[in-house]
Amino acid sequence: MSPAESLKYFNPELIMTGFLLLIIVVSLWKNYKGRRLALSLIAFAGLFFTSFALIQSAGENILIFHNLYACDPFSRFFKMIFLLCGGFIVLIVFQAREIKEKHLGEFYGILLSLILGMFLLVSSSNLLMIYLSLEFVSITSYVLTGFNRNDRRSSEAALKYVIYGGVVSGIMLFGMSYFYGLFGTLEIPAIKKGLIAALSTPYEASRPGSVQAMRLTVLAASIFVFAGFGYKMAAVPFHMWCPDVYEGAPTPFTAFLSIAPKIAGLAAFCRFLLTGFFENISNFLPVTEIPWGAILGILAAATMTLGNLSAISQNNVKRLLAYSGVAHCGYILMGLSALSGEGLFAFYFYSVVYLFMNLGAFVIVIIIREKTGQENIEAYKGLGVREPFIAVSFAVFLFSLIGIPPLAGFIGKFYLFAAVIHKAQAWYYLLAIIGILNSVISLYYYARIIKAMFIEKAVDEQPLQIFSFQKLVTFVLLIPIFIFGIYWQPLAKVATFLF
Amino acid sequence: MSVGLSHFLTIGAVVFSLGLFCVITRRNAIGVLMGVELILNSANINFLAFSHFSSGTIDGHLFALFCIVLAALECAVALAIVLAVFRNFDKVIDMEQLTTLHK
Amino acid sequence: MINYQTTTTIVSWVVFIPIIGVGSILITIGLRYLFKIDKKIADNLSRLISLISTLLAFILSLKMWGFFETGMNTLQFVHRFVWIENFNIEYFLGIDGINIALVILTTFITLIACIASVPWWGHVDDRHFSKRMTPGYMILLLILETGMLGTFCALDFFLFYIFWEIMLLPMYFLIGVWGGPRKEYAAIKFFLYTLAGSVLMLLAMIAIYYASEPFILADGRLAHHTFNIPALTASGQSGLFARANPILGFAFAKVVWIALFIGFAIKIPMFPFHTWLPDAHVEAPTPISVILAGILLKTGGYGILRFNFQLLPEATKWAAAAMAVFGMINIVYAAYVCMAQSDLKKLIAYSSVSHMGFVLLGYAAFTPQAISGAVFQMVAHGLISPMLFLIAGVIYDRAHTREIGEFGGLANKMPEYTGLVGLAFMASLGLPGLAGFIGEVLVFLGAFPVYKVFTIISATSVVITAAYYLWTIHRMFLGKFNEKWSALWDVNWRERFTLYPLAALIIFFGFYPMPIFNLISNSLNPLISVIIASGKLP
Amino acid sequence: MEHAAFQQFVYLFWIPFFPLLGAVYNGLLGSALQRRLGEKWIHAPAIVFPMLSFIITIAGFVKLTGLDPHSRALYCNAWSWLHIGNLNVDIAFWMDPLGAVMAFVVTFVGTLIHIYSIGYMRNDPGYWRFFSYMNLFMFSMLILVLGDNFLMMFIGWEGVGLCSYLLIGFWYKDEKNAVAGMKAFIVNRVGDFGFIIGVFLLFWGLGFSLETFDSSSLATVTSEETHLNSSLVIREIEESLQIESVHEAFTGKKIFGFSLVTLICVCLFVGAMGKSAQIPLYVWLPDAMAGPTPVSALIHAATMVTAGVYMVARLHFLFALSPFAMTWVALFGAVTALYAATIGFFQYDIKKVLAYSTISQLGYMFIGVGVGAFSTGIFHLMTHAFFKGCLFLSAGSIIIGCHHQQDMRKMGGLKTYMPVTRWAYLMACFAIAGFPFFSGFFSKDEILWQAFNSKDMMLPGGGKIIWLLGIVGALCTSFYMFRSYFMTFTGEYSENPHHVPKESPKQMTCVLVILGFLSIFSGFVGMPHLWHVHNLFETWMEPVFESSSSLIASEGYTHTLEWMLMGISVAVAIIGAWVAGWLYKNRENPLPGKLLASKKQIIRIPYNLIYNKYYVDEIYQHTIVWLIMNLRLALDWFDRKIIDQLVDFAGTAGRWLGRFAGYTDEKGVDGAVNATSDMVIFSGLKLVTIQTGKLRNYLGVVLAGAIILVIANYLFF
Repeated sequence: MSPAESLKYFNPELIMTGFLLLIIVVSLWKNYKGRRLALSLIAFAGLFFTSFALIQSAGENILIFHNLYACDPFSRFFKMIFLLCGGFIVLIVFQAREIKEKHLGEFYGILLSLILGMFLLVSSSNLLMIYLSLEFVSITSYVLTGFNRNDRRSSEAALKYVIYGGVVSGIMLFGMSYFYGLFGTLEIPAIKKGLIAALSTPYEASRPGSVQAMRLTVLAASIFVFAGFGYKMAAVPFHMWCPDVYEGAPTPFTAFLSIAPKIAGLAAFCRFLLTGFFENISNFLPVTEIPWGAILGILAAATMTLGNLSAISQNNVKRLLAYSGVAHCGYILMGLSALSGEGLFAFYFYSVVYLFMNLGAFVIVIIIREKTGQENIEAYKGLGVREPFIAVSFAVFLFSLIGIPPLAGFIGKFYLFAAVIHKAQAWYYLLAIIGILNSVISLYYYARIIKAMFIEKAVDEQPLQIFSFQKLVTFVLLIPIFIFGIYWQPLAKVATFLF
Repeated sequence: MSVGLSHFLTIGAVVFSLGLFCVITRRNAIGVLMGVELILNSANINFLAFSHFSSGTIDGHLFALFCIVLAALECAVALAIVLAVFRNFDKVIDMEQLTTLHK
Repeated sequence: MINYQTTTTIVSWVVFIPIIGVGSILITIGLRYLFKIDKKIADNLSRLISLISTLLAFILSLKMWGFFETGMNTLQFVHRFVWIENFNIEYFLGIDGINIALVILTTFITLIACIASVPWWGHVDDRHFSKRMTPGYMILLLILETGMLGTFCALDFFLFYIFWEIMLLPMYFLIGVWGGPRKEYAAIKFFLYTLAGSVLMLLAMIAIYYASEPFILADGRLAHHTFNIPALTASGQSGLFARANPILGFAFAKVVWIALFIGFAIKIPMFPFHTWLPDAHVEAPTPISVILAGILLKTGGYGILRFNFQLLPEATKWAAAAMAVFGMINIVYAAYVCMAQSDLKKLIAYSSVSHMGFVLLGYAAFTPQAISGAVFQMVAHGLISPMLFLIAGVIYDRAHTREIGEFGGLANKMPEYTGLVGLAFMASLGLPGLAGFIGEVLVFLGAFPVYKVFTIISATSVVITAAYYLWTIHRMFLGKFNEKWSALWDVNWRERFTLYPLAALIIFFGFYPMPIFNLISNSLNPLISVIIASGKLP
Repeated sequence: MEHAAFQQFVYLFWIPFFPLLGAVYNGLLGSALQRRLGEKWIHAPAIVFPMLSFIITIAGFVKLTGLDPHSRALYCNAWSWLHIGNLNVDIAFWMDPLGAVMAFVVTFVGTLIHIYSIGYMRNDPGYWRFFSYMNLFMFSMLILVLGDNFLMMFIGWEGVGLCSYLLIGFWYKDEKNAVAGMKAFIVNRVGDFGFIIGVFLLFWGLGFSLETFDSSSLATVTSEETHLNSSLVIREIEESLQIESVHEAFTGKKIFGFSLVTLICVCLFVGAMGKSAQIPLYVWLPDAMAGPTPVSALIHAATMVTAGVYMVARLHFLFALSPFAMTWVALFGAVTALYAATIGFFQYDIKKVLAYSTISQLGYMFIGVGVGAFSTGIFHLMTHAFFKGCLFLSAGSIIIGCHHQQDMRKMGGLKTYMPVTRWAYLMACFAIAGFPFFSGFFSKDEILWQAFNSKDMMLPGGGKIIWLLGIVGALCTSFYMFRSYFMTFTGEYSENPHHVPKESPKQMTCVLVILGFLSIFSGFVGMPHLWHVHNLFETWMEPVFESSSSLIASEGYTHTLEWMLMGISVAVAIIGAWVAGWLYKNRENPLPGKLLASKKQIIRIPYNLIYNKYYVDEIYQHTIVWLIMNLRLALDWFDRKIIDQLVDFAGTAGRWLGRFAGYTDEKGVDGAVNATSDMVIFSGLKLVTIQTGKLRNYLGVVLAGAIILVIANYLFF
């Protein structure tokens, strides 16, 4: 489809860019009274109108810009998630003192561009497009990580993030080059045809020794490309940057970083995997004999276990939530390793639930960090007495992260386990057992915070003055945890709509 | 014998591993950035080689062009951050000492 | 297979009245902040609300008992509609012979616990648990009651699992926040043990779901798989799970049976998993250990009946001997450990472990007497152990210590209390004419022909139980009066309101247990006949 | 099973429930009444209720005599108790001649003792508690005696155990009494363990073959067939055993290598041993004397201890089926009789003497029922209730008279101060020793004759050994009884002269007179056939035991031999009395003092042995009790250290490894959870250390991870 006609399918992204520029312009006017409110309103409006445009374009399923960019329900679902997450972050940042008044404009501008980058990443079906959007997302997140210019930890985190991201995207690029070399094209569907041709019998007969070489290069190239996605979703071998960056970056951004880019990485990898290596999205017949199920399974087990084990001995709540994020990425990978319809459905469902749980937890961490200035568990001692509402909602978010039934976290985990057990192979049962052991281990370190809040005595008893708006945001985040825990049929219907 | 695809690929691989080696061993932040640039350029070599030899399309060239732009972009951002680190850690950009965030 | 449709919604009312109570307590908290009501009034208000809601639930359950036709063996008071079509999950509550007795026991014991956690009548100092954060305490208590009632009434496996875990949270906080000195350790240990068990059950549930046959949901849609327990029971009894493909190389039915059994055995508690019970009891406040011993242990026993026995008859038959062995170990081992305890509450906790061992032994021998005896033992123990813990609570509120050795000759200072303790201890050691004896003798009678040696060894526990109870009475109540306790006062009205109803019921069911047997026997007997008739596992 | 055949007698229900009303009345209102209105309000109802049930028993007696012998029974079904599967048990009462006699003994002696205890327990603070427990005891004993099935009998069985515990430990302020009460209950409980196993064996043994029983065999048997024979109602078992087929099948069955019938009877007899204080389980009775004397009289002499004899008599049809069981019972009875009698020699506490004499007399009753003379055994039980009751009550009045003095050495010459007690005591001594024409003579002599005459004993020489043991026992009995008489009543009262012992008040002495009268003349009811006189008691009990009479065989010796044996037993009684008189009358004879002081081993060893009651208590203490006490400590340690720590063992290993790896303990692990998660915590600690903060390591991990993935995939797939 030629770029001219395909522009009209592209308008959510266009609206987003429009608002992006508007914010930058508005941020030029300094020091008038309602500046913070105005900027936040514009940012929120931008997100709102984009989502409005997105809903308008429901139902389309076409490749635009010479099948460089896919406008399909899959990408729309995740775009909606990014908008939702962005919206909440804007609400949080509106009153977070961590982001100072005068830099607010830049923060919103870069944040919106980050969301735009993720829009592109999720719906790109061309290797070049993937690389460009991945770089777009990474660079904007380097900048946001180092946003507090005069904070040592923030700049150190940014430095590590830059170099780590650079190397890993370099590796990914290297892998892509081989894919291009082998199949001479950048579109993923075309690569699939090349794969079928390369690894099917007639081709082998003509050049005997080459099948082994071909399999090795394809394998190496796909693992290198996976490195790029793995780094974004913080899967095990590529997760080392995660704790340092989460601790260093400003907390509102850490909240965003722990949700949206992770889900974007997973979604992009899903698209790359399913369109590149499988017949079609419904019957999951593998094109090559690369055992993606086993690879993902091993990665999932490693990610879960390492994430949970490392989180146990953490005292800094942000680092603890970082490792818990790694662990949750492991759970999602477990779902994906099932490589079945239920697996994908579980991924979509869990990403929405994970959004609300993690956001809720980070909102509380931000509030406590602002009021007490500390991030370790001692700051939470006796919170149950000082601020019952905050303590109870934090407990609800943590119990949902553990996966205790009346809350949404359990339903998400239930779908993941259902997908794995439905495969009914010995190997997958083992993975399920590792999964449940991990959720028991996760109980321990989440319960340490809950124990500190409710059971231990507070240092000083007087309540913290928390803005009612922040309490409102917490309450708004609490509602979906309960609703999706009790009656999650609408969300299930939205998620099934996809495939 | 003339210079074929395999020669370019080997050069690409060599540059890639040199880049990796440079990133891992260098103590100075700027040196590490150089390593990163090397890795990105090795991918460019591959793209150009493949574009010229195996598939006749110009996608490879296109990709290389974009990579160069992005490498520059990344370099700019990275240097800005190194500058911030330089200012915050009172003139230290030695990677070994930047370990305030650990465990 | 009858496709049950909703008949009445009384069961939903019974299950969710406590939640209405929780709502109204939240409103009072809201009002307290708005209108600055003084703390004491707000606390009393929340106590009143929880008393009313538990009383209402109890009255409704009695009404249910009234309308329950003992003759038929089908589900009654069914309330069913499709909850989540996406995963064929239904909201399905129903009452039949197995859970009617336990539902009524739950509402009654929660009412007793509610009365016991109200500090009226009798001087209670401010550090006492019933004075701290009362609205929170009452909310958690009511949520706990809903969890328990839901667990007993749920007939959809998923709904059962959700209620099963809802019980977990309030209990963790109740022990953790209002508990004794080592409350954190006891609370987290309880949470870890039970969660480990229930996640194991989660996997078994999903495996059963995917092995189940297609079934028509409440709204007429055909579902490929189902969580509906009556449907699963029918397919289980037709040998579906025995034929299902093996898990990790072992027979499907065996692996699933063991997974479910471990989940329930932790709650019973069975021998190797029982170490959480003494800690939880010692640290929990009195009304909470009343509920913990009175009802929470029965959810394990009920679960085995409803899931292991009904869904997997062949595997039950295969594992019967193992169940009998563990039952016997529970009985004899816990009896001996009881003798070595110096803390009164720990002694009662271990005696609960010993008495729940009877339930396991009763289950293992598939004779009508054994299984009716086991279910009756659960009901009788559900009456006796709350009385025992209330007694421990009475002495702890006065002397702030539970060391048996420190007391002596209390009989002349607190005669009425000694009488009640005597009655409770005699009931617990199985004196004929009291409820404890009926359960014990029926389990022994039923299990004797099938497991002769195990029953005889378990019967020796009769002597050991008598020994440690009498020795406790001797050390605490008889002999020279220990002047240190001259300030103790006898039983006050709050304690009387909780102890006398229990004592009356224990005596009544000791002499006339037929009302309970009429309820339970005609749905247990077909259950056993199916298990006996089931074939061999591969 | 149609009940119409038996005479419906609704008032049977009220015999046990009147005392229960009394117990509840005193139990709830007693303490208030005693404080406000005085003791009259307590003992009045406490006596009226047992008297009412006595009157109903007499009415039952009269009704029974009216019925023809073969269906002479009254039945009353109160309500259905347990109906599950093939177990059908009701709260039902059944009075046949045996039940009537037992009910008569219990109610009559019980009422008398209640009247007696008004005087004995006057202005005791626990007055109301005493009468409430006594009434509760009457209720449990009547349930035991009149219950028509085993579970009812078991309610009574444990009920009387409970009441004996409460009454022995009545004066609980004194540590010794409390321990005695606890000991009684636990030893009874051991007996009950045997009883309950016997009941299970019987219940299942009747309907099914226990060897091959498994859960399915219950389902295969059709319902009405099992209903026929496996039941707990005693008379139904008796009827079903009359049927030839069931009889053959039942006697043929085997279990654990023994014949089923024998095992049932032995287990049931273990229960009897516990309750009636026979050889291994008698240790609690002497300590039970710590209770007030009316308690010892009622419970530990007249009624409760005889429950074992009643049970064996009630199950005569079972015991008759197995000669081994009969021999077992008779032998235990005989050995206990002799053994307890010897201990009586050197006891100085008057109540201990009577306690050992009770054990010995119970031995005689078991000889009676053991050799098959069931009615004679019951007859001795009745007469024993009278004269032993009289002995204990007179001992009580002595104790009251001498101001709570129980040691016989400190008494003497009481015959002048307490004439009525003395004559009652003397008459009872004559009766128990077996002087002719006294009640003891008729019942004990008849037992010895039946023992001598019985053929079923599997001992060499049949019943002769039993008879011999019995005769020697009789000698010792008469010796220690008269020794106690002479030591207390003859000689002069040497104790502190200023308060002289005085006769007990009227209520106590009139009871003594009644019992003394009965211990003399109650024998005439059951005179031996030898004298060609109509034996009333025999004919009255005959219909009850007729079903087993065919199985009991007797030698059929001539009358002359019977006369000779009667002569021997009279001679033995007289010799015993004379020797006692010679040694202990008026304390003139120095011989007993010299014997005590002598150092010679041949006297010292037997004396110490008998005086310390053959060290049986100490043996039990050092074997069974020591074993249980140490086992409980071992298991508790096991539970705390192994099971709990097993879960935590990983934790301790984790901490140890942490220390070993130079990682100080308190920094990371806060030890809140000792579950396996401690090991998990430790591994968490180790994993986190690779997060060194140096970027170099991070990228190293990336590279390593990528390479491992590629190689693993290539190799394995």
